[in-house]
Amino acid sequence: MARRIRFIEALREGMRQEMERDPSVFIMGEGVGPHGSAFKQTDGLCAQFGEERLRDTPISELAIAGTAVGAALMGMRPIADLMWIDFSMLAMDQICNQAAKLRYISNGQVKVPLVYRMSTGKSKSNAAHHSGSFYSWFINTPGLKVVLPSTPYDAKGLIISAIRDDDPVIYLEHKLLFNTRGEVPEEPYEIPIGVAEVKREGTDLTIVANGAMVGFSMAAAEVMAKEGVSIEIVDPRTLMPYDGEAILKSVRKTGRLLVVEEGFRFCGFGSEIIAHVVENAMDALRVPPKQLTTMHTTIPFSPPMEDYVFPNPERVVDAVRAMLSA
Amino acid sequence: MARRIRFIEALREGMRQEMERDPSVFIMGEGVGPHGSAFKQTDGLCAQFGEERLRDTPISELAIAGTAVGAALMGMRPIADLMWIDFSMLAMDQICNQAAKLRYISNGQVKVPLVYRMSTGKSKSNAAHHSGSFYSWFINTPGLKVVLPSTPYDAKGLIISAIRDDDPVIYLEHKLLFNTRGEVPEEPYEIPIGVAEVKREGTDLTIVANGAMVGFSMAAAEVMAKEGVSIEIVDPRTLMPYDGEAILKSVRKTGRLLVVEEGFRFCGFGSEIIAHVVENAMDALRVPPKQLTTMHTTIPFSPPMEDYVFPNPERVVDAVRAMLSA
Amino acid sequence: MDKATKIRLLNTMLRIRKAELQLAILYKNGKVPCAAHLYEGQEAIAAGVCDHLTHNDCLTSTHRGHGHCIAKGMDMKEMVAEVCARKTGCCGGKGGTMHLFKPDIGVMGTIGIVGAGIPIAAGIALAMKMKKTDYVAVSFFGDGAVNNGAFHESLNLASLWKLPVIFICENNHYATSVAVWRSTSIAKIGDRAASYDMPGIHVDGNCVDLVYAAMETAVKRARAGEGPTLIDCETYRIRGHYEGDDALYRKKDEVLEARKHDPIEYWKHELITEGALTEEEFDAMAAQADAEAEAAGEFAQNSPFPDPEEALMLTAKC
Amino acid sequence: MDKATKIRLLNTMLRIRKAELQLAILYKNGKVPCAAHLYEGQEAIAAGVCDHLTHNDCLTSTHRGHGHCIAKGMDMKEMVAEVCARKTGCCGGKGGTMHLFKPDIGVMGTIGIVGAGIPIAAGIALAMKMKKTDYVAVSFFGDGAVNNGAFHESLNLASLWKLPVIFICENNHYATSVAVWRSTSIAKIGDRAASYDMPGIHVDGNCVDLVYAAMETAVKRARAGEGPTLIDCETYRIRGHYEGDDALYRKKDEVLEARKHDPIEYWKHELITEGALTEEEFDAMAAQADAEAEAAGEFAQNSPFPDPEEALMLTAKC
Ligand SMILES: Cc1ncc(C[n+]2csc(CCOP(=O)(O)OP(=O)(O)O)c2C)c(N)n1
Ligand SMILES: Cc1ncc(C[n+]2csc(CCOP(=O)(O)OP(=O)(O)O)c2C)c(N)n1
Ligand SMILES: [Mg+2]
Ligand SMILES: [Mg+2]
Repeated sequence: MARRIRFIEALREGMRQEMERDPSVFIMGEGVGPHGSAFKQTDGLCAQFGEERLRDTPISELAIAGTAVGAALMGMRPIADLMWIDFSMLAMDQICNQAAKLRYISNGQVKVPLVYRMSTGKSKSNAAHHSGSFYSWFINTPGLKVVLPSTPYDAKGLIISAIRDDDPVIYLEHKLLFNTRGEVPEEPYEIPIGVAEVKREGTDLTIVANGAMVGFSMAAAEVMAKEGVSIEIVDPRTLMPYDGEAILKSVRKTGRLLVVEEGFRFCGFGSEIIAHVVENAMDALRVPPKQLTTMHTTIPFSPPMEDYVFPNPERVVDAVRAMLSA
Repeated sequence: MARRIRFIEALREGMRQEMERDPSVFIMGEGVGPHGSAFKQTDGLCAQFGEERLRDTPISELAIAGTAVGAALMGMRPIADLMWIDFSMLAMDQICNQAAKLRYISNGQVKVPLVYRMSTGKSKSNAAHHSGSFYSWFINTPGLKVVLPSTPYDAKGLIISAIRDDDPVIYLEHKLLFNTRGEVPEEPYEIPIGVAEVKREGTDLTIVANGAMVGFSMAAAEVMAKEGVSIEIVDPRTLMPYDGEAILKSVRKTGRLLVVEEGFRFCGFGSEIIAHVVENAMDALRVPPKQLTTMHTTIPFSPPMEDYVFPNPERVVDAVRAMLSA
Repeated sequence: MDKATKIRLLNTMLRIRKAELQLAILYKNGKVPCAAHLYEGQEAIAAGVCDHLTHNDCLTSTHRGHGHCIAKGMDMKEMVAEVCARKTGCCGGKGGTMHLFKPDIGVMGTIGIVGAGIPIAAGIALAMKMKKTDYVAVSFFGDGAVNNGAFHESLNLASLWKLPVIFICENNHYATSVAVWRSTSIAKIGDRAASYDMPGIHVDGNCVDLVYAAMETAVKRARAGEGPTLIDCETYRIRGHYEGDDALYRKKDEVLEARKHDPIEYWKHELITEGALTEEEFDAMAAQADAEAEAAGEFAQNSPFPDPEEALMLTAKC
Repeated sequence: MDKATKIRLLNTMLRIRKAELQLAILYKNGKVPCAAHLYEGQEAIAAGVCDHLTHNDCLTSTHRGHGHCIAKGMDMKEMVAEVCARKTGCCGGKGGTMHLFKPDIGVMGTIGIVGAGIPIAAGIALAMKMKKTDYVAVSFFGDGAVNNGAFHESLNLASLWKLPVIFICENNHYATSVAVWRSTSIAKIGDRAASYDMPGIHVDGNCVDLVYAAMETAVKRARAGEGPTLIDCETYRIRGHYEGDDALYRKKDEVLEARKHDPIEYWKHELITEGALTEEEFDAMAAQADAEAEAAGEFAQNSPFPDPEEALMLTAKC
């Protein structure tokens, strides 16, 4: 009878097991130490590994990201917690100009095995500076890998793979998922970076969804199932490099594509997936592909407005209905 | 008989005329003063307007961008020169978290009328840290407008519109275009933000190209014309908000879409335009749309490798041929 | 300092205190949709600094900015309503607790990104200077911000350009769970002013008279075109980082000790001993501030929420 | 300092000088595909600093990093070939003049973004410390970098964590066209160390013996686990910012005056007066350095360019 734990516990267990296995793994960030991080992601780890390997830092995002690069160049495997993805804007140079590029520039003489962890997405009235989902910027940057788990199982497998990867990996943690529960094996395991998972099989329409949008889409699929509509849900899990084949395979089967994601629309992940599919399998599409994203606006604070601008299960249902009646 | 001047002279004239017209306009950045900027964009302006309005700054990109925000909140109209787009990574928080959002957050009580100028794209072996084209990040950010002129005429009209706009505008200057010549009226004029221009009329295939890619595409169109192929070239000029209607109109006429742009492919402008077209006019497409972008790699230094990874006229021709024989 | 000023400072502190306690209750009752960062115990800084400012002078502030807004003259109703996400809030519910604006009285924004308000304040001061006014800009920030690049770049630029800006560091000894000694390599933050050839003043931030005096010097300097000043105000964060933060990372006695140095108690005692105030007068002022805060809470709760569609106003259409 | 060291320092300076002059010629002859930032006149800093380092110690550097690489032990051929974009360069032509790497001798990168090497050096030092070695990291940067947030955040963190890193500021009085007094609010950059409770040493960067002595103290401190040091080396940028920069933004006499304080001439004169060197020996050393530089130029020009397809090696496939 398999164990069910919370997403945050699975993430923590993955980090703990890697730190036990490999002394070069350490964690740095604002409050990751005795306090156990903003969302308690590292709760208890400082007690086990000490402050040398759970390093509280000043509010110096650029130096946090850059120090991680330097340590990685020397064979350490830092995990730098940048808290909210929003704060990574202060560290973009070290993430996208340095970490992403040094292995290439040096002609492979160095590698940069590090993980940048960031919480992403909607929460409760986090407002304009704490609700970001702009991971498309990282997807756009050669040299970076980007993962976004949607289940506790994926959270553990992907953090372990990210830590073991020799390139910099952006590990995104969706705030709405921290307390969701699921089956998670006790032992360490990897989920290969770049491999999608079909979270639900179906025949009439393919939804490509990531992070918290997977759950929204599953809920929508339930609703549609009652109406006899069979939806397939593909969760890329890795956003870069994404599993283009798995997506094409599903679309070739269903003939319909809806992308549900929380980033903004313009130059976002939704547009990318749609472009990938039409460039490679346009003839498989029976109706024009669609995307459901967060509306193109700064995120408002007040709940009625905040709820209005983000995707939700009802909107997914509406989008599916519109495509089927097209 | 109309006057022909260089792109950089047109840009400079636009800034000069706005500074003459409006005392609230000023320019700040590294070396914009007596030296006249890295590419001589402000040559002579300091002599005319003085160091109070052409402010040399320290190498403090974050403070440059943030100081511009503060000045704009008070009704000034700063033009902040961030030199290479690559350096804007150090200023992302002020550009994308502050400048882009304050008007919205404040519920319209403040506006942020400023221009961030950045040089972009390939030059001669500028290598990994001076060859960026990641304007898709700005396109992805609600609250920002993004323009990229391809001719001296557009350079002058767009800088004037950008300065007069009440929202923050990212004004991109392609390094390969600075010395290109074209007809430019003496008097000030605006080019409306958000309006594309058909740079060449055609019937068989639509190329959406921006910046230096417009010239490459024009050259390719000449070659194809000799083979009896008629290519239409649409230059969005404004990348955000882009002129979706103009693009659809052209594609509905030609039935074929090729996007040629210098950013990277994943979550880039090419994917965005393709998604826009298939979501709104898939049935108009006779063959799958394609995009030609810079290859997904850190930019190498050595000319043979550098030339290999960027788009060029020959590649445009190859892409067009491939689509026509599809 | 004349008597009227002394009383006004006390009143400002009381009004901030009562507003924050009102928000604590509203939070408990689920009327505040997200964790709020309250200012209790730091009131002397907002009061002592803002008393020198007119509506033409501007400030930028932080995630812990309610007190600064009130001290600068924001209607308590508008502030509380915004924190409660109502249409009647100073930003119509778009901003929220970390994003308060009221430009016509010089509140140019409380900002959710640590340090981000500092260069913006420098830019405001640049505009004031270029427009040849004698207005000043003030940037409030915490001890956590002084290790961020924004602090360094802005102070250098402000000093270089002799901008009329005053940098107010509120060292309340914590940045979330991180004690200041864990994050800051220097004992006295004010000493960092020397790196910019700028005056640095260190004061007990719980003594409003000392804050007031330091600010007086700094404002005079700024208005005279002599440039910026860094004022390092030492205080203590009485509450958790945000409402709901158990703050187990620090000792109870540390907090109890700090509570003994309450800025309102200090000033009340000063004024009573020198005969500028009676217990009765104090109680009356406190009661009035209480009533104002209650009314603000009522106002907020009776205000409508914004319509969902308002979210798309002001957004560049594409 | 023993005689061997004195001679070695001179030789290192000469080799750097000759390599740079060789590159100036190659640039004129169109063999360097982009503007290069040459190090002429600052050789004493690279020589005096790196003489204290072994291959286990690491450095990060800047767009003006050729000299640092040579001083750290990089083969001149590999450096010149990289700047000339050849397959035989230290980065196979991928990096170029602003991106030189040779990790096995501790060259962890010259970096094109001003200031970006500073936190990376701090991170290298963190790894050295966590691995319980007594190795040190060195970060070279210019006066232009000291007003960037990366400088501030990194020095604070390095001091806080007592990291074995030495920060070498080369104040050559210009950042592109911007004179240091136009960009930096403090006269002596070394004084900024005080903001981080860190020793700051100011030396004449054109006197290799003084740089050497300052570095000796700093390295000892770092290896002993006592933490970082900031060494402020005052020098002058003899050439334009890059080859081809007419540098009209400064007075001719200023440059002529600076040329009088040539670091090689200074050291040569010192050694000759104290009898550690003869004119003949100097000329022989200079000739040998010349020959090495010529050979490096030959090697580069006779080396093949990389194949275009090599551009896609090492790139995550999608
Ligand atoms: C750039 C950035 N990094 C991290 C955070 C998360 N955060 C919010 S408040 C805070 C602590 C701020 O401490 P301090 O500046 O001392 O202000 P205080 O909370 O003590 O008033 C942190 C780390 C943020 N908002 N912005
Ligand atoms: C972050 C950043 N901003 C601007 C530039 C453009 N730039 C290249 S070198 C340079 C001047 C650097 O001056 P300094 O640090 O003193 O070094 P020096 O050239 O004098 O050796 C500038 C502004 C850059 N490369 N990186
Ligand atoms: Mg604090
Ligand atoms: Mg310099």
